[in-house]
Amino acid sequence: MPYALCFLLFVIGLYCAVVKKNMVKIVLGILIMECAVNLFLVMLGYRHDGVAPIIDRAYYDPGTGQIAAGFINNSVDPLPQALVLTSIVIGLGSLALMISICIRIYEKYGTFDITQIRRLRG
Amino acid sequence: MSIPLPVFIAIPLTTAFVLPMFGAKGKAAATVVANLATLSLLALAIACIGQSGVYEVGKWPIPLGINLVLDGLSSLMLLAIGVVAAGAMLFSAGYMERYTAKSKYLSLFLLMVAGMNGLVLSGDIFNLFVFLEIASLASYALVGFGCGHEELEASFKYMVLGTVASLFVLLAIALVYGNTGVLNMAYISKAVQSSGVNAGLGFALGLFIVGFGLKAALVPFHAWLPDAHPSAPAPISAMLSGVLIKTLGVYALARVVFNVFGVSVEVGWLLIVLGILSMVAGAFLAIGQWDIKRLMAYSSISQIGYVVLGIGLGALLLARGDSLAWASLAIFGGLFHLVNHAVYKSLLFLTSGSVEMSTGTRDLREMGGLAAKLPFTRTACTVASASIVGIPPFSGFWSKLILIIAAVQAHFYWIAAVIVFVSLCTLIMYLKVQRYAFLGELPENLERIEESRGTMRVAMVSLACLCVLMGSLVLVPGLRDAILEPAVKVLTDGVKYSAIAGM
Amino acid sequence: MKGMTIIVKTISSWVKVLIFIFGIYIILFGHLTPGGGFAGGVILASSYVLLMLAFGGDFVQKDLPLALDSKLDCLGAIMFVMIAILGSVFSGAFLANFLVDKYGAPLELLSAGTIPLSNIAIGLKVGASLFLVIFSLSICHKGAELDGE
Amino acid sequence: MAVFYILLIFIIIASLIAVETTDLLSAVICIGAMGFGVSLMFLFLRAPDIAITQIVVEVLGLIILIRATISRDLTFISGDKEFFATIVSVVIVFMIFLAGLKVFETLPDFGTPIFAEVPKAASQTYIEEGLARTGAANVVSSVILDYRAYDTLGEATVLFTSIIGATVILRRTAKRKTDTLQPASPS
Repeated sequence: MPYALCFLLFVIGLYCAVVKKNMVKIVLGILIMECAVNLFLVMLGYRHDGVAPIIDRAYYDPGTGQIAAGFINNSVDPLPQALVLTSIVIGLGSLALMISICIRIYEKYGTFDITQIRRLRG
Repeated sequence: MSIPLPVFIAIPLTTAFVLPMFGAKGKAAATVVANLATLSLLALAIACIGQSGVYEVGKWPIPLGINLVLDGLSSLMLLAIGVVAAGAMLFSAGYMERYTAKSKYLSLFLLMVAGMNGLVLSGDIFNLFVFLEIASLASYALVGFGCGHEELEASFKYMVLGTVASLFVLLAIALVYGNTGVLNMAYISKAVQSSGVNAGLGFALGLFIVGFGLKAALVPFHAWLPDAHPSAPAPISAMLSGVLIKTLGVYALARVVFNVFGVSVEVGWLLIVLGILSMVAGAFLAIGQWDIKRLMAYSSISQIGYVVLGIGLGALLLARGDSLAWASLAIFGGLFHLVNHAVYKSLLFLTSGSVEMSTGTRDLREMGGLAAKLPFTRTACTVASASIVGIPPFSGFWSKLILIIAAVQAHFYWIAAVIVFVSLCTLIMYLKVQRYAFLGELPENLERIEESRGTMRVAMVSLACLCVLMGSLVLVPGLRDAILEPAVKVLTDGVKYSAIAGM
Repeated sequence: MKGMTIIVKTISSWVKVLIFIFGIYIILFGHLTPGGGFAGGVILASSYVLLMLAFGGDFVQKDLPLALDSKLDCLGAIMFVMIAILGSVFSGAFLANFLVDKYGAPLELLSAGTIPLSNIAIGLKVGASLFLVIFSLSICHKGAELDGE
Repeated sequence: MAVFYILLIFIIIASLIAVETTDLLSAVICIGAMGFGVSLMFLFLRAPDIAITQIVVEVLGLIILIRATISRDLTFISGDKEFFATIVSVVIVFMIFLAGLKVFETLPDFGTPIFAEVPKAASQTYIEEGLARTGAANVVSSVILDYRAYDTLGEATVLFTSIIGATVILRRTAKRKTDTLQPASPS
């Protein structure tokens, strides 16, 4: 069920990116889609009553170098978190580039409305 | 294996990171360094022919770490990228003098090359996504490099569709991870074989096809290409049409469909339908164009259709369990057409850049009689046109012939008919280019134009020579066995790819 | 871009130092606690963004010129690639952690081989590049010449 | 569990307002609210690394977005594209949603991660051996900077690419005017 809500968020973003005619709205739609995918990836790794994948002194015995079983059996999945970290950065990069293009288009055309920006025929 | 594979990424990345520091004063030095980088990549790609191997990054065994896989298909793509990148980079040395911020241009160019090289070598599905994003972001910025009205608009359109495609791919990767718990492609392949393609994986496969189809500009998803490719500077158009849509689209699609999920009849038919739609629609739309680069961009859609058609036909035959020989012939035709198209379409875009630089216009109606003024450009353009149309003995003839033979042998006579028909349309559109640009009356305002010279001429002439020689890839058995056959074998072997994962 | 009132300026010049130190902390302890090079780099960038909003662009230009910023950006990226290449020189594989077990014990600040070094490189790169883009966006409408050629 | 539903519904409402409001600045602020909701969600999902990153990225992203929308006179733009195109798009999007709903039955239930079911999963190895093999107590850190450092190299490159791209797009003069030796045709 949480997955379905997350997918709903993705679809809302897709709707916004496809239907809206304001350039900033399109960018916002893409941002929503990105957030939905990131959320979905992290949710895949969640474990009920899990612990964060960070070993602190409570779980680590410096003498033997052993990690407590309470950590090994309860930690959430670290791999999707690493992927999401990468994908957040990619999202920020593409946001910066997209907004730069938007601002330059606004300078040239004086509008954010893509229906009025029609020099090229599709 | 003699060559450490990360070199293909490390060389362009290091060069790209250093280049912006050169600034305005070191422009000449930056150009030389960038050309050296692409030439060394080409040399390395040639050295990799016939080799295969797996490289584990950071000494972590898979599936803990990421591996780089060099097989026949990867080395074929590396070779295509190397050739086109070297040619386009040589051409940009002269052509890009018209623009400012040249060192940043060179840096972006190399980043795009690094992204494509990383993509074809990657053995990990998320890593493939990361490199796909590098190449895509660099290409968005390069399409808008001129900062004019059309450039920015095309860039925005391209960027929105491209980002949506990337997010589809990312969602598909998440679904695959959720179903199998691994990210390495060989391990995914193994898991898919044991569990079968369930609803989740099927949906992921659909998302992959839509995402990579958007990047390859197959016909229902082609809206961005006719704007983006003409708007970019000519060497970038050559890169985009020549290799980018093939690497990001066709290569990734083929890898996922054949090697990870395994072929099925439905996917085979889907690819055939997409391919034929692209071929026909692209050809019809191209004939009506008067902008020379726009015409070539539509023709790219049509030509990418041939490649996808060949690969789809192969997938269909493989999935049905028909004769392996005909399946591999169809795939052979598709891949050979891919390489051919990389060479002659990039040459065509370079010649269009040369024409545009000399005449200052891209409209065919304002040109005419350029054959006397631009002899080198004219010769190169004629060679490339003859190749793309498929006049024997030029290379395009052989790849189309192979596709037709494969279609006939598989008893799809209508497909063979469509291929011949689209070839005729191609003939019409390139006759139109020859007639209006190079023959006829020279308009008065073009009396004083000059031929491009220096590195631009070298780039065009060397690519034209290569275009003539391309036929030997299929006619000389030694070359065929070294370059194309291993690539075909990678695809026909299908999910045997998972052997990389060990037992 | 003009600056804000004297109160804002005074407070933000103090807060800026705190944010900057916090960013460095996040970067250096990235291998032990939540955070890391990327988050820390963004925090470093935001400290300069705060300065820019409070004092105006010209003031920040003196403190951190765009040319230097863009060089820092390249430098961070080159550092990371160098760490990767050194891995293949010393340990035989691209991006190998060639310093692991060479110093420090687990859970100490000086430990984990190349991971803290990579964190520093990424932090430098991210901080410089994000500040660069925000600054470029903010001076764009004034018709100012960017760091082109 | 309840907290996840509350947060998800909050996020969805915020995104719906952002999509449908006619004022660009409010839309951007709603996106900010959504981002902070997502960040809280990450925190409850036991992912503090990502929560920190998301929150700082959200702040910078908001600054960038507000830079784009503020002091633009034309912020009130409402309405969609042509009616027919809108209906077609909505139907397609809705069908994708319905198709997607079936898909989630194939995933393991929420709260039971896939790596617990797969034998010898990479994630289990990271948790057990990450500290000993890489020396980093933060397992996520050991994954992104050691096991999968190649991804991070790519990620840094993506950022570098987009920043170079943004400065290229934002530069004042793009084309030189000196070398136009041909008579420009009236276009």
